[in-house]
Amino acid sequence: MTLLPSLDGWVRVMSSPAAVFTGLGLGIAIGLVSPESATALAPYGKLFLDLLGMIVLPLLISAVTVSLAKLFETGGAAHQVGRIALAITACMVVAAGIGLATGLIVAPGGNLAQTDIASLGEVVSSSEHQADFEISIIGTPSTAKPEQGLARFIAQIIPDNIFRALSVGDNLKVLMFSLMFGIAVGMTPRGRADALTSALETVFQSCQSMMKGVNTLLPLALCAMVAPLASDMAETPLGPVRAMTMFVSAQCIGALVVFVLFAIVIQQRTGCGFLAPITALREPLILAIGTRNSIACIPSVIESMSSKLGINRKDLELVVPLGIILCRFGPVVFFGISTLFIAQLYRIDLGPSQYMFILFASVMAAMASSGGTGVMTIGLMALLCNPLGLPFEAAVALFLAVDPLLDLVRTVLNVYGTCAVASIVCGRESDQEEEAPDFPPLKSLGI
Amino acid sequence: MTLLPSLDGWVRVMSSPAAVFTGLGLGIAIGLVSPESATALAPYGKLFLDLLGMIVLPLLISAVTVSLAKLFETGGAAHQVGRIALAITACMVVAAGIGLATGLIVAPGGNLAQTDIASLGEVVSSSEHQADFEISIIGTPSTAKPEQGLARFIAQIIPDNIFRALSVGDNLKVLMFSLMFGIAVGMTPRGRADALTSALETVFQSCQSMMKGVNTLLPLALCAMVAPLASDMAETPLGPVRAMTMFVSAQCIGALVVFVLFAIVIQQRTGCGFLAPITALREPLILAIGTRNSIACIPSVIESMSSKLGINRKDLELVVPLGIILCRFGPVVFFGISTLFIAQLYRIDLGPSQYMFILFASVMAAMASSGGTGVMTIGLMALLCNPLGLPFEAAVALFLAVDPLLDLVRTVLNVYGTCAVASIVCGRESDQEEEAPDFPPLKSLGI
Amino acid sequence: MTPRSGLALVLLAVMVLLIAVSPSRADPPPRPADIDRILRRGTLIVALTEADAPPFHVVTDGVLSGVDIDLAKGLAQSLGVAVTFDRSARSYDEVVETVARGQADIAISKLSRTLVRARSVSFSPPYLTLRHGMAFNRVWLARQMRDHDMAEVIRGFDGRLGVVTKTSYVEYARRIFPRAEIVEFPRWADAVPALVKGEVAALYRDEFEIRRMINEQPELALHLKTAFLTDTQDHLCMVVNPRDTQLLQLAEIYIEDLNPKLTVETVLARLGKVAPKQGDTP
Amino acid sequence: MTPRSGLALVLLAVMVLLIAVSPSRADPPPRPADIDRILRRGTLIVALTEADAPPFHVVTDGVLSGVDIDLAKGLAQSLGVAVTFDRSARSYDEVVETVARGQADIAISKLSRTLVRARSVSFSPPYLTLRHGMAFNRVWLARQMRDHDMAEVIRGFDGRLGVVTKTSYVEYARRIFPRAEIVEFPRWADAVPALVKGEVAALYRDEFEIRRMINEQPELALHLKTAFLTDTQDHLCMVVNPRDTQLLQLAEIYIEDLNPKLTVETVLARLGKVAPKQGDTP
Repeated sequence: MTLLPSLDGWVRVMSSPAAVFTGLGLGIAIGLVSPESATALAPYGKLFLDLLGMIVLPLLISAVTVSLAKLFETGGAAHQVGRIALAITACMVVAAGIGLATGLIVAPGGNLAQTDIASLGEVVSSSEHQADFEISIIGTPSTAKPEQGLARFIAQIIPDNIFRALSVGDNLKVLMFSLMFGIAVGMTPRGRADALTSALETVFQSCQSMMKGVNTLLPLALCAMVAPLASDMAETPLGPVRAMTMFVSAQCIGALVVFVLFAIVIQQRTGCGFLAPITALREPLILAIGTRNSIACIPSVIESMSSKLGINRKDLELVVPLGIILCRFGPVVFFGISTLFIAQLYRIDLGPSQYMFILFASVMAAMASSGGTGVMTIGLMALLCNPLGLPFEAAVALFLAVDPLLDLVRTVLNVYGTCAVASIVCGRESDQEEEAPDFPPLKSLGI
Repeated sequence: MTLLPSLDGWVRVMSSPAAVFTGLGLGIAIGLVSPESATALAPYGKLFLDLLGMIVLPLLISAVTVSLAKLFETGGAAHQVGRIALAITACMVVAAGIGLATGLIVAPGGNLAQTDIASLGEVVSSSEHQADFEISIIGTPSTAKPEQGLARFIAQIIPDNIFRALSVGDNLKVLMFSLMFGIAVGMTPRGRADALTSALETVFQSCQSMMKGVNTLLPLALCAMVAPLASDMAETPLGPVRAMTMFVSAQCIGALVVFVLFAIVIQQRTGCGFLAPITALREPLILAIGTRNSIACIPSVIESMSSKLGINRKDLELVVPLGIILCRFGPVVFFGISTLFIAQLYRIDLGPSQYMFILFASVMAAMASSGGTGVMTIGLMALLCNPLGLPFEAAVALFLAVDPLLDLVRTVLNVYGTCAVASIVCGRESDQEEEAPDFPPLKSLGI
Repeated sequence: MTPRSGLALVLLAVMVLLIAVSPSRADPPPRPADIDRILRRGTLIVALTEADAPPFHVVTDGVLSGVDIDLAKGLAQSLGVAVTFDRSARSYDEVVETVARGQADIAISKLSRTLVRARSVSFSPPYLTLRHGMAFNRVWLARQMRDHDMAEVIRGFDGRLGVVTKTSYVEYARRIFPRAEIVEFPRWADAVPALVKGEVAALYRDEFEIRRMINEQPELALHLKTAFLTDTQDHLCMVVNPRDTQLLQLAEIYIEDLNPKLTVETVLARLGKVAPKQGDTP
Repeated sequence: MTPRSGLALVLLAVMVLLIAVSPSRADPPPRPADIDRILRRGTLIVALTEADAPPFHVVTDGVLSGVDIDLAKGLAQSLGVAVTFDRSARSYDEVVETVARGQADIAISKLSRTLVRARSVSFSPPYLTLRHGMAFNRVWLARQMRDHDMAEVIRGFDGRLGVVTKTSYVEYARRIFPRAEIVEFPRWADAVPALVKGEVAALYRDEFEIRRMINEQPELALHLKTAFLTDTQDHLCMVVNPRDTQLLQLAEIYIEDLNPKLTVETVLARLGKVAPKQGDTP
């Protein structure tokens, strides 16, 4: 009995922005003052991410399957699904266009001084990612040619074994299976699927509860995650970042333009106040910055958009998980600007058809980067640069040098973009909330 | 129709203790008389264990999730969970203390004659586990330091992907997820989770039925498993075992003390007859000896304790799976005695603070050994010996030489300890069984 | 002193005397002529090129140092004699001639083992083995790699290939890359800018010099991609006069027992110390 | 018979006649001096140390046997001569001198290849290569490994390191473990108990002797942990006089063609046969 108020208080305290910022500040302070403690803290930050990772897949499956099943049960599904697909595609292409335009206008790789180019070269040659290429001159020709382009992209989406996809955590494949399975469940005769959908719904609710519970640890985890980052930052020379100033600025400008556009979209669609698109979504944005893991933000996005912006919760439960995985606005902007940066750096002129290629290939590559790490995302530059004959290998070392920062920008853009897409395709909350909140105050449990 | 009486009879015959002892005796006889047949039988024993292994994970998830969900739904959960945790911890610490005391009093490694030490040395040098250590004197220093202590322990418990934990069979991680998931399900509004819990309950009941069905094969499997063991035992020289006589005796004495203590606890809590704690639990104990797999004993423990000792079945369904995984009384006693054995062997004096460390580290190491094999359990000696600066490498070879026997002792202690913990925290069966028996006679199935 | 130890001392003295008197043990065993010559002279004469070749032998602040110098000193030390350097030779071939004429005992001067030189002198086992290396213009390479993988591009190389004139790489290039258009540069320093500008698609030289280029001008890494041919070799050996067989054996054992062995990496690391950011000399 | 084959027969007969008449072909070809000397003498003189060194050369029941003896017999057999053993040398260095003076044809006597010896004699390729080995006191090691891993402990070794005096390992220890406190023992048999008692943290010797210790006293395995240094080498070679180049070549080919090769394991296995449970001699 004495335990409970403190537990309830714990949840309230840890969920407050003050706690989050305290954790952040404390982490930075520890990282700068005592690098040893920061290193000792690192495993605990990883534990927090592990906990989130544990919940992601059941959440994803249950959310998508249940939402789709209900959608197909109540009819109007094809129309709705079409709208979602159209909105996602349109937003992705617009983001790609903005990225491309930013790259052209800012021209981060053009007109670099000779000293800048020299310092870029030093970054490349000191990068550990530039392995020696060794080859025997008398060798058997390589037989297997890697699949490229569309076939490879599709192979990345379709699972051949859903259980393997689950156990290796392949989000795209799991999403694909959930989509197909959800539609199939929705098409069974009315009432027959109730046991399954309500069971899956409970799984979804439970996963959301678990994720909210885990997220009360965010201030502590932020401290543990930021401390080693801060000590690393303090120790590493600023050289690479300074040399890449133009590139990082271009990326930030592109991301900012897209961000502002999304804010306007959200404001227009929800009819809220001028700053509301940011203040209402403060919580998921902080989560995105803190965890750099967009999937961890799903419950927070649903909660914030439904309670603060009045979006229909049922719709959100389908659109947000889908959007978090497919709306890769961050990578789209990144790919567009990065490809132009490489072309400008090596003074290779591109024609209109090549710009069109970059536009669409960056959308594809961005979707293929779903669920991968920052390093993997950068590796997908090959999909764009190889067909254009751009030398991307040296540039990859440059991008990696500034990736901790850009990864952050990309995650924020992914989460915020999902909010924008959700505000476009989801309905308003017309009737009053008829259900109890997902995460009831502990007192109501009668403990 | 003609098939049925024979099938029913089969179940009755094979479940009888007479059949079990016949299988055991036959296995030993085959092993001693015809080693070739024993070798040929070995794969069938493994098949039996595989069948058990197949059922373990679904059983674990469904049992823990359902029980916890119900507990939290009906209230009083925190209190109950606190009691279980307290009981398990207390029992573990008591067992660790007994192990430590046995090690101190029996002193298996102290006052060994020079000839004994010489024969121990011969066991070590003939062990295949003592690989040559080879090192290049001019080498790059290893950079990555393995995580140690608490962070590593927690990392072993928290899954980063529940499906991977399932596919590699990581019991501790699955248990952790089930615990969190069960609580989250229990916290969803009343009535909402019924579909899920009743589905999971069916899974649990089915797994129990399957396990009982598989266990009717126990007499045959015992024969197949014991035969190769007997032939091995008959062939291997007794040298190592004789040299380790003192150590094995100490282990057995420690285990026996803990066993008797548990028997007294069970008798006191259930108020049964003097020999009842052993006769009533005869079946799970035989299973533990036969399979050396404590998880395979879960249904048998639940059945025996509820039907013969009158413990509440609902409570058992939560406590027994938890206990089987967390109550590692066997390893706890083993670690305590083994650590002291090493210290005595090398004449290293330990102080009070070091004994305290052994007490708690052996509890941690024992829990970390959950789900591992005997060899892995012995490997965890590093967790105790490394911080104390005890040389355990040579001793590991000694322990491995006598592990087939000690593994048996440990399994029995784990299962029996779980029974004791269950008798402490579970209520008595107050009302009549209102549900159908788990394994209805086949005739009633209308076949 | 106990009586016992006194007795032991007397016995020892007697034994020493006996050994000293015994005629067969008194004579030192005859020494091979070449070792005898060096020991009598009390110094090992080592031939080097007149020009510096960092980090193998280079004069910094009036002090001669480098990998070759360390090897020479170590060898002399194991003979128990001093070391004298003969830097009169103006080219690598002249160093070989110095030894062939008997003017120096041994040559340790970044000398490649070649069949022509092997006509007149004996080679020790290699103390450093280099592979052949290439540096590609990244833009040219990326164009090629639209349709081919890197291994195909190298094995079927048909672009303009830059080499330094009058080095063995001119001949290697003709043999290994028959489809390439070979462009000869008088000096390495001319070849590098041509590669950066894309006037040649690749340069071809030994592994060490390719790595040295990137080490000294890291800014080139943006424009150049290096590759090393694993099944080609360029052996750096010591050279002795063919009649000095005992000295050759000493050099053999000395090189074989070197620990740690010399590697391209360790030698490159010395470059930073001996000759920081020095210009390229071919 | 065709006319063609008839012609061939006649030609053959003429050729045979020519060969038979030709004076230069009638004489046996001149033999190298060293081989000639051995063949004339009809016996190969092999130098060994006076003291036994099991299992390399050891007298059991009045019969000389061991690895070195087998090699000597095999070599003599391949020359088609008998074998005589010269066991007058009282130390390993004296064995080398015996050969340098020409008193024996070859020395096969567990001789390590060293640069000092290489001044006066020629070494064959090694017939057995040992690595350096260490034996640690397990208690000491466990204390160190609280904070460091095994590799760190060995590379930064700073405890008391036991070696046998007047062996090459005294010098190796100084070079490879500069931070160690080096403790010299007159005999190996004194060093082992000191290690078990923890008076020194580790012993340092060649791989073979370290293994032999554990093999002969398996009970030590409880107290000692062995480690072998992969990048260190101790070559056991045959020794010939530098002028006997033809004999050196024979030895080279003989060792290269040995099948199966000698390994530490096979030599250790012989130990059981030749000298079961014999005490340690340094």
